Parts: sequence; structure tokens; C-alpha cells
Amino acid sequence: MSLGERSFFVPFSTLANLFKKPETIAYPKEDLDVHGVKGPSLKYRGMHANDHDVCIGCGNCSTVCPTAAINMISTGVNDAELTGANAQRPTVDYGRCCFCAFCVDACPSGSLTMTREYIFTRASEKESPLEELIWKCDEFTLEPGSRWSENPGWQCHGEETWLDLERSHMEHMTPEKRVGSFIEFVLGFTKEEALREAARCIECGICTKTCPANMGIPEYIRGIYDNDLEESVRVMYETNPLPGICGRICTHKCESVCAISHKGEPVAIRWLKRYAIDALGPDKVAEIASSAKEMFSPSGKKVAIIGAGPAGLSAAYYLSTMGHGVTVFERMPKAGGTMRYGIPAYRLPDESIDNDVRAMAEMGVDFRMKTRVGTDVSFESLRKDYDAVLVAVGFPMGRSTRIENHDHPDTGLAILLLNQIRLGEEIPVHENIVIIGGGNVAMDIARSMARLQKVKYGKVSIILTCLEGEGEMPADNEEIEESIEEGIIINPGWAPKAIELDDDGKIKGLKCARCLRVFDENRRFNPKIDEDDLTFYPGTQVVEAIGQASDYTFLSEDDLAAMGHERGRFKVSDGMDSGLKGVFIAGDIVHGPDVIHAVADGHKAARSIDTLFNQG
Amino acid sequence: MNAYALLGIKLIGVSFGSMAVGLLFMGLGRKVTARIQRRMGPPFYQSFIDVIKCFTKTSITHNFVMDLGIIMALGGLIATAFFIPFANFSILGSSSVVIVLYLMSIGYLGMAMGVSASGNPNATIGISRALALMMGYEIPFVMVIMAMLITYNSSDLLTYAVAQSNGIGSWHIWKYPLGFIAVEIAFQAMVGEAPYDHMIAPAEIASGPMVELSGKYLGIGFLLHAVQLYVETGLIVNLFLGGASSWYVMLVKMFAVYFTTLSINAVMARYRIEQGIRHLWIWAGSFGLLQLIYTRIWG
Amino acid sequence: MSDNILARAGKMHGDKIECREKYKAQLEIKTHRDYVLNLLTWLKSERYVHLSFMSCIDWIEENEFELVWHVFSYESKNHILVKTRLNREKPWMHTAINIWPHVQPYEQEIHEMFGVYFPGNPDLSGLFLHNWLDLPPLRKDFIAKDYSLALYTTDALGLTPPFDDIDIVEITAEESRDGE
Amino acid sequence: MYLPDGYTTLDKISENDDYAVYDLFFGPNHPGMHGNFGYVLDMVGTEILRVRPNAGQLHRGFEKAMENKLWAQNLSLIPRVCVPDPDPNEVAYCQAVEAILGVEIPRRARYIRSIVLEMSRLGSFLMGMGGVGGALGHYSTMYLMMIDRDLILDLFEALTGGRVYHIYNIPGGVRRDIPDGWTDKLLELCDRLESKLPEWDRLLYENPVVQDRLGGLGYISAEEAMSSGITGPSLRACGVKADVRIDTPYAAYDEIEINSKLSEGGDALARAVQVRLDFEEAVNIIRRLVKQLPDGDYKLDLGNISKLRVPKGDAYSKVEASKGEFGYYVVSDGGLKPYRVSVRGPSMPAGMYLCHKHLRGMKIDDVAVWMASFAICPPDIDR
Repeated sequence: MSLGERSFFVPFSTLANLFKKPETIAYPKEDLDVHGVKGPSLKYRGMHANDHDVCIGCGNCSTVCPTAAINMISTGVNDAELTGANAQRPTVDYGRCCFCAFCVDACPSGSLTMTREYIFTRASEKESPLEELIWKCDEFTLEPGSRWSENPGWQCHGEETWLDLERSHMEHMTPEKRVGSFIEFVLGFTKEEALREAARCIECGICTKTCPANMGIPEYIRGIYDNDLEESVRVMYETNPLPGICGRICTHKCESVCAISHKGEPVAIRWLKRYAIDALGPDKVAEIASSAKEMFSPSGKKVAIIGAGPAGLSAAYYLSTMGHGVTVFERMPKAGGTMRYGIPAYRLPDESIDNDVRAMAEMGVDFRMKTRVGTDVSFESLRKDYDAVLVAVGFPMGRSTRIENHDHPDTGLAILLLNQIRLGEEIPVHENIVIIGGGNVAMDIARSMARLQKVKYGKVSIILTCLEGEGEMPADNEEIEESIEEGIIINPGWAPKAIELDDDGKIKGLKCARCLRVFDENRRFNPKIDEDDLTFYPGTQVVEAIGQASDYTFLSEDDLAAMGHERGRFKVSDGMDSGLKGVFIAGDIVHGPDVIHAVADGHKAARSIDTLFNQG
Repeated sequence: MNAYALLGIKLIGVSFGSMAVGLLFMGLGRKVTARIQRRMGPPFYQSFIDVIKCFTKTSITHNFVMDLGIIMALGGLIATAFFIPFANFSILGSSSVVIVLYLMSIGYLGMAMGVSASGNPNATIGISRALALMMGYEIPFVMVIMAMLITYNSSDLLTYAVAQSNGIGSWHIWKYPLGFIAVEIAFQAMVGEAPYDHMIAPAEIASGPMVELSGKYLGIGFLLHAVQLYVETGLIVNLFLGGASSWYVMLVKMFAVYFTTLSINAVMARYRIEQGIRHLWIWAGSFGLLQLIYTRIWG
Repeated sequence: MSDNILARAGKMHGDKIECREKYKAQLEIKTHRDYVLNLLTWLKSERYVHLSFMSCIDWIEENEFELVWHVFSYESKNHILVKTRLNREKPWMHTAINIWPHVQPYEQEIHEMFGVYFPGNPDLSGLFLHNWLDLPPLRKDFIAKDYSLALYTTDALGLTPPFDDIDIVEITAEESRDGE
Repeated sequence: MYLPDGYTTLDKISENDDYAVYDLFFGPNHPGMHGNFGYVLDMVGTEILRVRPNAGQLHRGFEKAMENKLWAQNLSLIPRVCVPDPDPNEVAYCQAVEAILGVEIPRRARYIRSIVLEMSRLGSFLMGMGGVGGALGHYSTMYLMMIDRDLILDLFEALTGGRVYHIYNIPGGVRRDIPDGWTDKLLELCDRLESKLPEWDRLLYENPVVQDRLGGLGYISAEEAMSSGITGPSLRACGVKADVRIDTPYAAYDEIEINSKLSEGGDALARAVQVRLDFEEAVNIIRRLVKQLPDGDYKLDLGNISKLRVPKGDAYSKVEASKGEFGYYVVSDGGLKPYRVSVRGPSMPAGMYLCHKHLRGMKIDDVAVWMASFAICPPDIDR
């Protein structure tokens, strides 16, 4: 022990403190300013504040709260009508809260914060009896709102969050490599990557609400996370009989509202679905798909479905699980509709469609291929022979801009060209191509043409132009990005005026004018064009990809009118039934081209048909 | 107004006056201790607030003996206060220091009776420590008093005051320096400040006698301490510091004595009880004895 | 591994033990219940003088308890986890208080929290729990939430607590040996 | 009832008319007790005849509660195992989880953890030394040290948002990076704390009354201390050079020089002095850590932490806390929640075992001082 001697007098040196300033403060009169501000530090974890406009009601705060102090309460708004949010907000029970701020660190929208307020008083009668005080403990439960938000403390923005903001890495082919072939270029998740991606999901369920088919997305992601792929696929088949297809080409509205997308990249819901289906293998998937049928006994009713696209297949699957006999009429040689004959193989290889269709065929769905309703079999006879008819013909035809020289032999309609490519037919490919259109079909044809060009000429020279300005293009962002990666030049915001010909009568290029706006105040299609601002895109081939149309020649005028036909589409009730008895409509011809909507429609139609049968 | 009424008024005045002075000292003492510990400390009138608050609370009594003991302690100490000349004011005209010493112990005995009746072992240990410690400090104290008795052949505090009235030079502190040191050490134990705060000793016996005192009893406990401070500081001022000619000088001197005590209290830890008594006997006792021998032989 | 303890342990105890290095300076030795005390004595003689603590794990699916002694040497700086498995039905283990006397409160705690009996330990009285009649609480089949729900809801309704009819089986030393 | 040698049972004594034995409950309501723990003392007069530790009043069941929470959620509960010194708990638990995960955290995170640990140690030592002072009735040291502890807490508040429960470590690193200018404030605080040491020496360690009280109290020999599980400053006070930071380096301690001085004597005074020596060294360690603080990430990306899944396995991780070796033995069955978390607290050997030996024959005066000198912290007994 090296400390000094004992001495009676040394301790008295402390008495000098009498003449020093005290280090404590008289609290209510003055406050600490050790942190550069009066009061607690700027990171203080005090009471909560919540920005209700930013909050999406995902409930993750409640999930991570270690003391179960946070409960979600309903805001009384109709939940289903909200987009990208749940109609619930957190309440904090300050009798339980331990002020750990995990809720703040785990908040995906960043709306929940903590403040520098730490004193909570409540009004109460002075002489309230003890029992009353005990039962008043729920007064400590507060709904954090704008209260105290002017005194911010612990916040969480960016990388400090508990959430995993970046998508798990997934192998893609490089643009150089993939543009040379029609092989699927997204390679899918490995198991580790999928587990990591599945762990990013916070299971808020906003995606389920947004999905047209209301798929149980958190549940099947949970299945993947728990490494229980069978459960995962079973959940998928409850609402979507085409998971293998949707896992590749779904328009994933779910991902655009994903809670994680507020701060980072949304969970790759589509790729996770694809992973689950691919990892489990087609045999197992078909087994799970057909297992649903065992719950129902055959009803003896028969349904005819016109068109083997997503809506038709979806309806066929669910009708078949409900025990009804199903016959599908398809004019093409194989089932799949636009998915098979419109979408290029690099996005959706044939095996995926075959696997999903195979599950249905095994359940006893009768597929009549190369049978065109109207020519091979009449619509009236279907109505007569079957208990119900579902029209799900989709949009197999293209639409033209009808500008000058649109009928030149070197022009083409995207959907028909894609169709031909898929059928393996040779199509003309020029060295310089101009494409009109900004949707996913335009991207598909641009990228398909790019691949053909690459094979034929060794380089890509495609200009894509559309009415919509940058950021308004209807195509998926990733499609646009990948197209640019593959060498396609995209010039949005231009309205095509005319296809100009050179002296030989060959196409010289496309003349365009600046498009100022596409929709008017009423959200109607009403482009406004600045005729003075012109540009010219050179090219010897022009492809139009501005929309699709259907072929209703098998229906009589009376039928069309009765079924609510209007400008190429049908207006139907919630049950998908048309004006004609026993005739139902589903798919693109109701909601426009969208695979997941079509699947949802098919399911709805199946349920209405089942209800119809049960009624009588 | 007859003489009895006047005496009654005086007695009541001294009772409340001594409490007020004691409480004021306690408040100032808390402020001083706080400053030594570099704290703001409570306001100087905090002790008054504490006592008033205590008297508004409901209190728990264990039995009649407890009530009686506590009242007896307060009564004994207030009776002592009557004998302490405050400046040149004295109720009884003469006040023997022997009576003061005798009455002072009634305070502790009453306390002992009261809190022992509560049956809490902590309180019992505390009060038994206080009584044990009394043996430690009374003996040196009495030795010094004996020295004074030898010199003046009188036990009257007023006699001592008259003898010290010729300026600072005539104070007993110079005449009985060893005795003063002995009494200072004993005084530290008398008021129960460190290193002799065995009676309270929170970390050891949970505040000892105070542990069973609630509400009004705790208020009386505060008052006991206040009167005790008044009596003991007043006694030392009268014995050694020349008494006083005016009330404010008296107050200042009394507080100076208390301040010294507080300073030691603030920087010292607490002895074990046997260490404490030994220490008192060895140091205070030997100084007192030396003073007694010196006075007897050369004084 | 400055003192090469695993190799020497292997040489000394042969197939009685199963040892491996888990992490840096953290070793694991598994052995049979009857061999634990031999091993611990040997380890202490090898200057593994510090018994950090003792813990127990309820492997309910395997119907076993696992006891872990944490032993450390101030010389070789190795931390050894000595593990053994007990049958969950009638668990008992020789006490180690003759090797490390301060293991007594740990054994007392494990007895209380898991119901493992330590013949030879003179004090296995309850330490933490008050008037406890239910299963030992750290066992996996004791569900804290159910317990409190059952206890407090019935209590509030003035009913008898649900575990009034549960027979608490005290295992004595003789019984525990019989059970083997 | 387990009795170390030399005991006679209570009944025997009760039969003897010369003694009157009574129980004194030295429990949570007692100002000398540190928290929710108690000793039932069988007393003869003021002398202790026998002691019965009375745990179980914390009512929290940390180990069971941890089995029912997610890996990350447990971090809000873990600092509560030791209130004055919470960070060693967090670090030990996180290290055990990281060991099972098999990940290495970034170097900066390791340094930040070390800084936080040392700050926590300083705060705890101040409370410990102040506690010894308080137990001795020497309240000035206690208050003066509390003031300095508060300054440490201010820095914790600026770093972690919380004063007492920092909840700052997570598996993979720490929750926030060090804010700008914080290290300068920390160095200023180090200077201040160091400048305070002479005052404390004069006030506490050279005080004759303190030396009289502490000298010889609760003596334990080096050999006995080692074999009865005593760790940390209490073991070093017996002259044994044992320190987890040196023996099994964790966080950034393998890159930092630690020159702990040892006091000798093995009694309460030596333990109090050892704490003061360690305090001085901890201030220096913080300076070295700040000087060498590297740039880089402050946490490892482990994905969504609330869905962290730890593979099957077990690991023991220990940390040198201010009171001794704090260890977490974590067992995972590969799930979302720990299968078992077993806490090794530094107080168990002294508080539950040595008390039988030391308190026998001791006067009631010394019980609180003895507890303070061994820095017995009840929550890690009653966990």
C-alpha cells in the first residue's frame, strides 16, 4: 500500500470547499447546460413523439418493444382504403416503458421519435382514494403524437436503424452477357441470401392489403425465414395458383408500399416467392397445390373458361379445388396466354409456366388447346353446355398510334412481335430501331429487339420514346434501369408525330414533339403537346408499344352491350359477374394488363361461380 | 401581572426560543455541510418546514411507555434549557452546572425508555450505544467541570460568566486550554456528530432510535435535537467563551461552537462503538485529567 | 492453450471424457456424471483453481439436464467448461463442495431452480422463492405467463390457486439412486 | 443448513441461559444494504452469531425472462443486472452472442466498447468508494464522488441517450457512433477526475478513522480468495495479479497497455485502496483508448436485428467489471430467442459463501462496511 500516512489533520483540507461554488444547481430555477443546450442531451431518450402523417401503422414498434408497452390502436379510418399504411397508431404505456428506444430504432418510416421531455404529470383529484388510483393506471398510456415533438431527442435516421435497409445480394447476369441471349438473367436467391432477405421483413401486412390478390405475404416470407418452404408455398396457393410465374413477372405493387422502402430498399417479395417455388421443386409444389382439392367433394357442375391466361388459370384452379369440373378453351397451342406469348423468355422461361400449369392439369382441369371460341366452338353452345362461362380472353392484340406512315411494312406492333419471338418465328430486325411506348411491353420489346440486334449485328442501337416524362413512365423502375444497362436509349416526354420516309420509301426515323403533360386535371388521358419543340429520332424500323386490345368477335353486339362493354373493357360488379346470367368476366379485359390483378379476378370469379352454384 | 404569570411566560418563551434557535442552527448546519460537500443544500429554514410537516402527519405509537418516554425526553431537555443563561438573560437567577449535567441525561433516559418500548432491535442498539457513549463523554466533561469547581469553589454558571467578562483575554478557553479541548471532543459525542454519531449510524442500525419514530414522534425527535443543540452550545459558550452581553453575540458564539462540530463531522468517518468510547476516554479523558491535575496543583 | 491441458486430459482420462476447443482459450470437456468429481479434482490439482460458477440447462426434448462447471486457471488462462448430462426424471449429482466450498450456493440455486438434487450438500433449502409449490421455475416446462395468469386470475375471483392439488415429489438421496 | 466448521447451531445456544439470541433482519429496508437483498442475522447483543442470506426479493427472474425475449430485446433487461455498472453486462452478452454467431466486430466498435466499459467502471468505482464512505458515516466523500459520477453520466447521456441504463451495445457493435467533440469532453473529464484523487486521498484514505475502521476487516488470504471464486479488485487486493482484461483480452484490451498496481493485505482497507488504484489506472486507460481510437464502422451489419437468429451452440463470455468477473453463459438452440442465459455475477461468492465465515463474530457496526468493501451487488446474486 503506497498511500500516504494517516493524519488527523489532512482531511480538514476539504473544508476549503466552503469557499467554492457548489456544483449542484437549483433545478426548477436553472437547468443543466453541459450538453450545449439547457436540459438533457440532444440524444436523450425521453417521452415519445409520433408524426401521424408519416406513421404507416406497421406496428413494428409494438413488435420489438421488450416490455410490451406499445399497443396499436385503431384510428377509426377504413383500413382497406388507405394506401401504404395501416389504420392504426401506437400507444405507449409509460408504466411499462423502459425508454430503451428500440421502437425508434426499429421504426421503418422514421415517424416515431423520442424527445427530451422526461417528466410526465397527470391531473388527478387530490384526495382520490387508493383503489381509484390503482385503476387509474391506464392514464399512463398515451398515444404519442405531436405533443413534445418541438423538443426532439433520440432520433433514428439512416444506418443506425435496426432494420436491414439494403437488399440481400442476388446474382444477376452482367448486362453485356445477358443481352446476348434469351436465357433468364435473374439467377434467384441462394438459401443464405433468401434467409437474409426474408429476415428483413417486419411482417406489417401493408403489402397484403395492397396486393390485388391479398396474398399472405408476411406469412410466406415467414415460412421462408423459418426454412419451412412447404408452409410458405401452401400460403401462396391460398390466394395465388401461379406463384412460380408471379415470382418472376409480377408487377409487385407490394414492394412499392413495403414499410422498409421508406428508409431503404423494399423487401424483394417477388424474388422470395420465386425462391420458395424454385427451391421446393415442381413435384413438391404440384403436390401442395393439389392437396387443397381434398377438402371438397365433386359437385358435378361444369364451368367453361375462355382463355388460359392468368385469370383463366386462376379461376380454373380454384373452381377445381372447390370440386367443380373445369374446361379451359385456348386458341394457342399451350396454356399461359400473354404470359407465354407476350413476355420474353429472359424474364419468364417456359418451364415456370409449364410447372404452374402442370399443377392444374394434375388436378383434373381439362385443357382444350387450339380451340378458338367463335370459330371452333360457339359462345352460345358453351353457355348451353356448361353451368357457367368465364370470359378471360385478355388483350392479345396490339394498338397503333395511327400516325403518318404507321402502316409502313417496316413498322410493327410490339405484342405481335413478342408473340412471334416466343413462337420461334423469324422477325425482321433492323440495325437502328425506334420504339414508341413507355410501359412494360415497350421495355419487353425493346429488350427483346436488343437481344436480336446483338445476335445479328453485335451491337445494340435502340431508341425508346414515350409520352410520359421522366419518372412518370408506367414501366417498372427496374425494367427501365435494366434496359438502360443493356444499351437502350430512353427519351421520355416526346409525342410521336410522324414516321418519316426517305426517298426510297424506307423509314428514315421518327419525328416527335415535346409532350408537356399526359393527363389533365381530372386524371384523364389528354396530352398537351408543344408543336414548336420538335426532335427527330433516326431509325429504319419503328415498333409501336402503346397499348393492347382485345378481340371480342365471338360475342354478339347484344351480348357485349349486356355485359357492360365500354371502350374495349368491361365494367363488372364485385363478384365479376356480367349482365348475362352465368357469364363471368375476369382478367385484363376488366382491370387492364396486370398479371396479379388477373389472378385476383380469377379467384374472385371462382368464388362467385361457386356461390352461384350453391344458391341453386 | 403577577410574578407567576411572568415566570410562565418566560418559561414558555425559553421553551419555544430554544427550539427555534436549535432548529435554525440545524438548518444552517445543513447548509454548511452541503457547502463542504459542494452542494446547494436546502434552505436554512428547512428544519422548521420539516418539523411542521412531521406534526401534520399521522403517527404510529406502540404503547403508552413510548409516548411517555418521548415526552419525558423533551421535557428533560427543555428543563435543562431553563438553566442555561442566554446572554445576560436567565430565568432562575442562578443555574448550577451540576444541575445542567444532571438534567441533560434525562433527555437520553427518556429517549431510551421511549424507543426501547417500541421493541425494534435497531432502536434498542442505538439507544444503548448512546448511553454507552454517555459514559465516554460525561467523565472527561465532569473532570473539566471539577477543575472549574476547584478554582471558583462554585458551580454557578453566572459566576463563571462574571469571571470571564473582562474581554477576550479573560475567557476560560485560555485559562483551561486542555479542558476546552477535552470538552470539545466530548461535545462532539454529546451532539452525536462524527466520529461519534453511533446513536444514529444509518448504515449500521438504520438510524437507531429514529427508526420507529413516525409523524409527530419524529417531529418531537427533531425538536429534541434542536433543544439539545441549544443547551449544549449554550453551556460551552458560558463555560469557555465568556458568555455574552447581547443576544446576537450569544447566537454567533453558539453557532461558532456548532460550526466547529460540523466541520469535524463533515470530514470524519464514524468509529466502531468500542473504538469510539476508547478514543473518548484516551483523548478527552487524558486532557480532562491533565487539566484537573494542573488546576489542582498550580491553579 | 499454453499448458496443453486437452492433450494431457486425454492421456490421463482416456475415453472417460470427450474434449474439444470451442473458442480461443475456451475448452469444453464432456464426461459422465460419476466421473465429474474426479475430473474436477484433477483440474484443481492442475492449478485450475478458480471455479467461476456453475450453471444448468434444461434440454427438455432430450429429457436431460446439462450441468456445466466453469473452471479457470490463472496460470494458463484457459477457461474450461466441464459438462455432464443428467436424466431429467430423477436428476441428481454429487456435490462438489469438498473441492470448491463456494459451489454450495450455486448447487442450492440449481436445486431450487431446476430440481436437481445434490446429495452431500448440507443446505439445499429454498433461497430465492417464497412458498413455492409449482415446478422449479427455470425448467422449460414451467411457463411463467400461464403461471401468473392462473394464479392471479383465480385469486382475484376468490378461487383456490390451481396448484393446490399438485403433489410435490421430494426426491431423497436413496430414491434418486434407486432411479438409476 | 450448511455451516462452515466451528459453528454451533442456534438451538444449542438458545438452550444456554447466558445468551439471549434474537434475529435482526438486515434487509432491503436497511440503509446499509445495497439493494434488494437481506441477511438475517442471529445476534447476541451486537455480535453476530450466524448469518442467513435472504435473497429472492428482486422479483425479476432475469434468466427466465431472457429466455422469453428476442436476442436483441434482452438488451433492455440486461443492464439491470448491475445498476451501478451496467455496461459489462451488455458487452458480455453481446460478446457471447457474437462468439456463437462466429463474427468479428469492427475495430472501432471494440474501442468504443472499451471506452464505455472503462467509463462505466469509473462510475461504479466512484459509487463503490462513496459507498464505503457512506457505510462508514463519511458522507462527504459520498456526495463529492456522486458529483463526479454525475459528470460521467452526463457523458453517457450525450453518447447513448440514457444516464443509468445505456442500452448501448447490440450484437455486432454499438448503437450509435461517438458524436463530434465527445472525446474532447471525455479527456477533460479524465483530467478532472485525476485532479480529484489527492482530495480523496486526504479525505478518505489518509483519514485515521477510516483506517481504523477498515484495517483488518474481512481479511482473506490470496489462496483462499482464489479458490473461493473471489475476483476483480477484491482478489487483486490480496496481491494476486488477476484481471480478465489481461488474462482473456476482449474488446480492445489486447491493444491497450494496462498497468494495474496491486495493493496487498487482503482486508477491507486493501480492497478500498485497490479500487482507488484501479480507478487511477482506468482514467489512464481511457486516455490511451481515445488516443488510439481508430476510424471505421461502429457496428457490423447483421441484418434486421430484431429477427436475428443465432445458430445452435453455446459460449461463455466474461468481462472485468468493477466488482469482478461478470460472465454470461449463453446457450442457443438456433432459434429467435436464447435457449438459456446464465449469469455469473461477481457478488455470489462473497455475498453467499464468504458471509458465513466473515460475518460470524463481527459486530453489527461492520456489516455494511464489509458488504461495501466486497462491492456486493444483490441483483447479480438474485438474477
